[in-house]
Amino acid sequence: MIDLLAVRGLELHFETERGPVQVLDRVNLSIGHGQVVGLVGESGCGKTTLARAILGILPLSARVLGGEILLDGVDLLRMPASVLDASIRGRRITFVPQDPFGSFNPVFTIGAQIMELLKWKSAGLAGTGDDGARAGWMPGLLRPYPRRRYRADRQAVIDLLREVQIPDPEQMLRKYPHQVSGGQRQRLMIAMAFLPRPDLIIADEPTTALDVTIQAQILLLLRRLVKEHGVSVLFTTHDLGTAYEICDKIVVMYAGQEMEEAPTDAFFGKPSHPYTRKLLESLPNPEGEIRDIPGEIPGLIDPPIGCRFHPRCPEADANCRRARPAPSAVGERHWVRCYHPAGAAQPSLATPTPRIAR
Amino acid sequence: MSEVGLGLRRIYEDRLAFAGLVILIALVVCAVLAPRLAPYPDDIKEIHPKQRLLPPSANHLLGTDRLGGDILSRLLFGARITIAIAVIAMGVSLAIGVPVGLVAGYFRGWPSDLLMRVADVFLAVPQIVLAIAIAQTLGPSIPNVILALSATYWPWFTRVVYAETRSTMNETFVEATRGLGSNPGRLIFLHLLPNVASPIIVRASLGMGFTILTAASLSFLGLGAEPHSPEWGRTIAESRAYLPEAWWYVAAPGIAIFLVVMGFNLLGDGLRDILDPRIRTGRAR
Amino acid sequence: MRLLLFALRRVAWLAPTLLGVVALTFAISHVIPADPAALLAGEMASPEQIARVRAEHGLDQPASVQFVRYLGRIARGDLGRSLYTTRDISFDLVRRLPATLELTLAAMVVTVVLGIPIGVLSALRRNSLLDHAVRGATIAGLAIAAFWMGIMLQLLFAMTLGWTPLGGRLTGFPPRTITHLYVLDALLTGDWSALGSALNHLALPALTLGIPAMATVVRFTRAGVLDVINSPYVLYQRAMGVPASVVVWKYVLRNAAISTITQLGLVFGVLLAGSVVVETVFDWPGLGLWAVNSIVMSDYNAIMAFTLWVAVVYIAINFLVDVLHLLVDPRESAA
Amino acid sequence: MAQQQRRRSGSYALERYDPAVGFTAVRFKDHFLGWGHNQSPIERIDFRSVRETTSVVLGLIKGDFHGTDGFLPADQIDRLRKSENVRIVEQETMRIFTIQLNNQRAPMSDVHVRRAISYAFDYDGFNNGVLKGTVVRNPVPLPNNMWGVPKGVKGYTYDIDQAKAELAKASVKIDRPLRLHIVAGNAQSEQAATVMKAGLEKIGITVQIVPEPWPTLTGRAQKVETTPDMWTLWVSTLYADPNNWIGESYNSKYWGTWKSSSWYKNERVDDLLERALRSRDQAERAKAYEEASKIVVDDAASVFIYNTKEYGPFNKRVKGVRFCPVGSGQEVRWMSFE
Repeated sequence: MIDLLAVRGLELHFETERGPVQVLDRVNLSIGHGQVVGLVGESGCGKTTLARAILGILPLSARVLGGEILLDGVDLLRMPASVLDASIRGRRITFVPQDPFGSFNPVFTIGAQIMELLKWKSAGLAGTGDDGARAGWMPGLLRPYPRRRYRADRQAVIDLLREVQIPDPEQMLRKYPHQVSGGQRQRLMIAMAFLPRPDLIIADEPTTALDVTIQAQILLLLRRLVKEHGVSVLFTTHDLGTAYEICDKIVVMYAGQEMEEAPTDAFFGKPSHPYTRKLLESLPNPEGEIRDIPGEIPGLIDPPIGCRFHPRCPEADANCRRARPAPSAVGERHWVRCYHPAGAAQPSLATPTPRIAR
Repeated sequence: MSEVGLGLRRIYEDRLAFAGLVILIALVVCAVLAPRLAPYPDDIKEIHPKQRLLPPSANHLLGTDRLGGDILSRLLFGARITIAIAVIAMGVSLAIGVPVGLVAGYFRGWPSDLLMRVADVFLAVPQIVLAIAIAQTLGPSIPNVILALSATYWPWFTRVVYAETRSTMNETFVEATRGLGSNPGRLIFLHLLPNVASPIIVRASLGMGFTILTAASLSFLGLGAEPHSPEWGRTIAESRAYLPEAWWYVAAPGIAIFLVVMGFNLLGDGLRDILDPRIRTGRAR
Repeated sequence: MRLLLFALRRVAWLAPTLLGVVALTFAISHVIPADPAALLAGEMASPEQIARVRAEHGLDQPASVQFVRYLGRIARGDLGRSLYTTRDISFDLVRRLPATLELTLAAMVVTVVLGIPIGVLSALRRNSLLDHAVRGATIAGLAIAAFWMGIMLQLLFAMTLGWTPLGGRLTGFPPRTITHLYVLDALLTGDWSALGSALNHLALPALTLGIPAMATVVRFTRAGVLDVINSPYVLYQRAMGVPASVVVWKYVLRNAAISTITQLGLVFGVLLAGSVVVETVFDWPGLGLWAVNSIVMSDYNAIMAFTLWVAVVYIAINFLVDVLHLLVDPRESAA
Repeated sequence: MAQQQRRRSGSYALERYDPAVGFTAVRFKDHFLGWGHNQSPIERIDFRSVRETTSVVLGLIKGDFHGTDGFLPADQIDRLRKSENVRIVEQETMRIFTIQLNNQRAPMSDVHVRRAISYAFDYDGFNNGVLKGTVVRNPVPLPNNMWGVPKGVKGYTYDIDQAKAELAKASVKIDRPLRLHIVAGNAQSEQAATVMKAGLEKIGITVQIVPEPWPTLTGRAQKVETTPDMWTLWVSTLYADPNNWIGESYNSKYWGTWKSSSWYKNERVDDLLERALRSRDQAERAKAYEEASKIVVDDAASVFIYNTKEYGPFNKRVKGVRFCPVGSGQEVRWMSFE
């Protein structure tokens, strides 16, 4: 069966006065049905941009130079915005933002905002050819919210809020965002992501803005919901530990190139790309010593030719400096883009210590 | 000085700001060279009753006024008055406003609060109204207008400097220098002043334009220049009785004011974007 | 209740400023001039007369005593007598107030009704031709001398086209007065000819007064809207595919409105100051014109009263804006 | 300023008044003179006080106003002449314009200085240039069209050389700028002052122009020490007798009134004016005034500039306009619409 989502050779630049910033370099990515994919990498490696590209909410300066983003084999990049709004965004693909503080509009109650969303996106609309977005400009605003559906949706909301362990949902709906803690807000955000019953949820560093104890709860919650609702998730994070806890598959990105793609166990078990290995070494290990990756992330205005990691790579040779290696299989569903993969299985390095039982 | 060079370069890159700068340079040139540039330099005093209210022509590019004076010549001399007013008024406001702001920002406690409250009081009255009151009490004349404008504009500087100083004070290096036990004066002049410089420059540039408008208004209301002075606002006031026929009489000085104020505003906005990215302007995006 | 507390706190904060303003006008009228008595008595006065005036107004007392008296008078709403008309100043003030009120309100309407939509549009279509045009216009609008623009408008619409009168508030006598705002009165009494005349007279002055203020409003609205557009919650709405129309008209505007409201106080200040000049240009029988005539007649008491009045109104308006802000922005209530 | 209120309305009764607007008067049916003379008298008059002259003129041209008072700037009268709605009734009145000199204060105390000043004013430029001949040169302390005006007195002309010559003869030094006070906001006195200033600076006398409200000026004139060096003054008709002008202005017994603000003192003139005032014999009075006038002019007591022409701009439909020199206005009793 084909993947739910497949990104093929996506090349994307940001226009700036100082020239184009080459944020994504022919990136591949695939997400299977019901699969939770972790997109891992240091900040600025392009994972957030990739996530946004899938949602089609790139900044004005972004230029897509090539590649495709296929949802069930249909290229989203060639879909008119109105159709995306009507039938993809908030319907089949939903979003959990990085910043639960800023992502609520401060001047409306939470209830108002959730209901506004459901007015356009509630599961009740699924199948019915109805879509608010295509109905022009002002009409969209004046469009009524059918009473019947409203009541149904409101009930659904309250149920789901219970499900995400929000005490006294009715009360919560009457509150303003600033009256709610960060953890609560993120729970709400997650709830809003599930309400339209999407196929794919894009969670862009959903936990980084929260403090550690909350993070654990949110992750737990997220994982449970994912299992129950059987949705696919693209989960971007710079924290391997987090990825380890909830992902079925992990993709590592570096400087706008994906380096390695592997099932979580294989990823931690036998990391094959030098960068991945460095990354894992940099994790706090039982001996408690921290090894840093020598060198620094290249600027993306004139990135290194070939494999962008080569300036920092101990294995690097002429090939690496000439052309980017093609993906090569090093195991079951385990791909790596490197001329010198550490193919031979070797004792696993530090696996992050789980904060929640897997 | 390379920093100045850099600043100029940035101004040059910002087209609007550059336009502003050009206008202002032109203004200064006009003012300084007025006696040479003016086709009829004597028309500041001279009157020609027989050739009054002549429309623009080759002899009088901007026509003549109610006493036969060549309007172009008089505008050029008017530029001197305008510059004098703006520069002196701003200078005095700076001289008062900046030290007060620095002191109020540096020292904590009730004296500082008091100073700022005084500034607030001045800001509670629209400048032109307060200026009218003061100028009228002192008696109408250009020096008094300058005095009134200075007396009403300094709080703006105090405000800016105060805010900047306070924020700078919280930055570590000030703490450090303090730790080294350097005396307040040194600290203020070596560390604070350089930091508050750019907002002051911006404020001053915008203030110039604003002051010129206010000064012109005062003259228009009969508080500034004496009769037959080539001051621009005054000229507009005199021209009204001869409308609509003598349209050039009112148009010329108005456009002059517009251009100059425009120049200062453009430059000010540009400087704001260049020197102080923290302040967002409409133009910035 | 919370609102009330907030209001009280604000008043407590404003009281000293008010006091300060009174002190300021006192300083101008009693301390700056070499001999205030001579000013009051007028140029023609004989030494005896001046002496009498000095005694009457207690100008021979130490400044502190004078100030206390001055304060008392003002508290009692006694602004003194006009040196020119010898009428009670507060009487003139009240009689002239409605005209200025009508003009200022009209200008406010112009400012807001035009300024905000333009600002929003220019922000939504940023870097479009429209946006550049608008930005140019706002910079220009802030650089034009109001009195000159007024005269130019007269030149075009009144003298050349003859569409509007040159000045004044009305031809003929006002409609039966209820509010003393002619437009309103005319509406209430259904006096259509008066209404037409009033509006016709109001058009140019309101425009002249409104345009510079409009420039300010456009700028702030534009900046505000841009802030909102680039905010994470709008990003979120887009990510969730909420129709653009809804995002713009419901979310963006509501939020931008808040930043605009905070500017209204500032705008009102601009309008108040402007009314002095504009009323002179359009011969509008309001407080501004009254103040200017007082200048021509060097009527110090009147000018001081005017200054004081403007300051008080200005402060009051800013206070109201704060309260309004509290009402529209839920975040305030947290603070 | 168009002060329609100035018109007498004894034969009309005030109906409504609002300082900001003006007033309305209705015909007073039982006026003691009756209305037999006027078949279709004007029943109702709206007087509007309009500050901006330009508005008045525009109103007349558009036909909103049917008349206004006579004192309009020359250029406005030109505009009215062009309009088909308006007819301008023109006649020389008895309102003379002078620049008063404080004869008691140096340097104006020196007759040569006063003459120099009188030579330094561009009469032709002002009367026929600035005022476009809407006034007539009036070289004597009496309106040209009053009796008692000496025959063939040319007075002073604009002549810088003469002025310099006179100044050379002066015994006092002029070591300070002379203060020329004018009526604040009055365009004509501003321009007159400017003309005077321009002339005087040609002969090396600097002038400072000081605008002041009218009441302040008249107040100043009450004492010699507060009276300005020079100031612009119109003397109009309170009563149609030479004493209204030359008498009250140059007979030192009137010192302290603003008309006599030149503080002129000349025994001979005092004597002549007294006699003229007491005498019943018209011929003798005339002779006295003529001689006094000659002396005053010779002493250059003031700078005598012009006598006003009256311009009553009226809507063409208004008939029967007549002037009344006293208080210079038009008598509405005679008017009617055609």
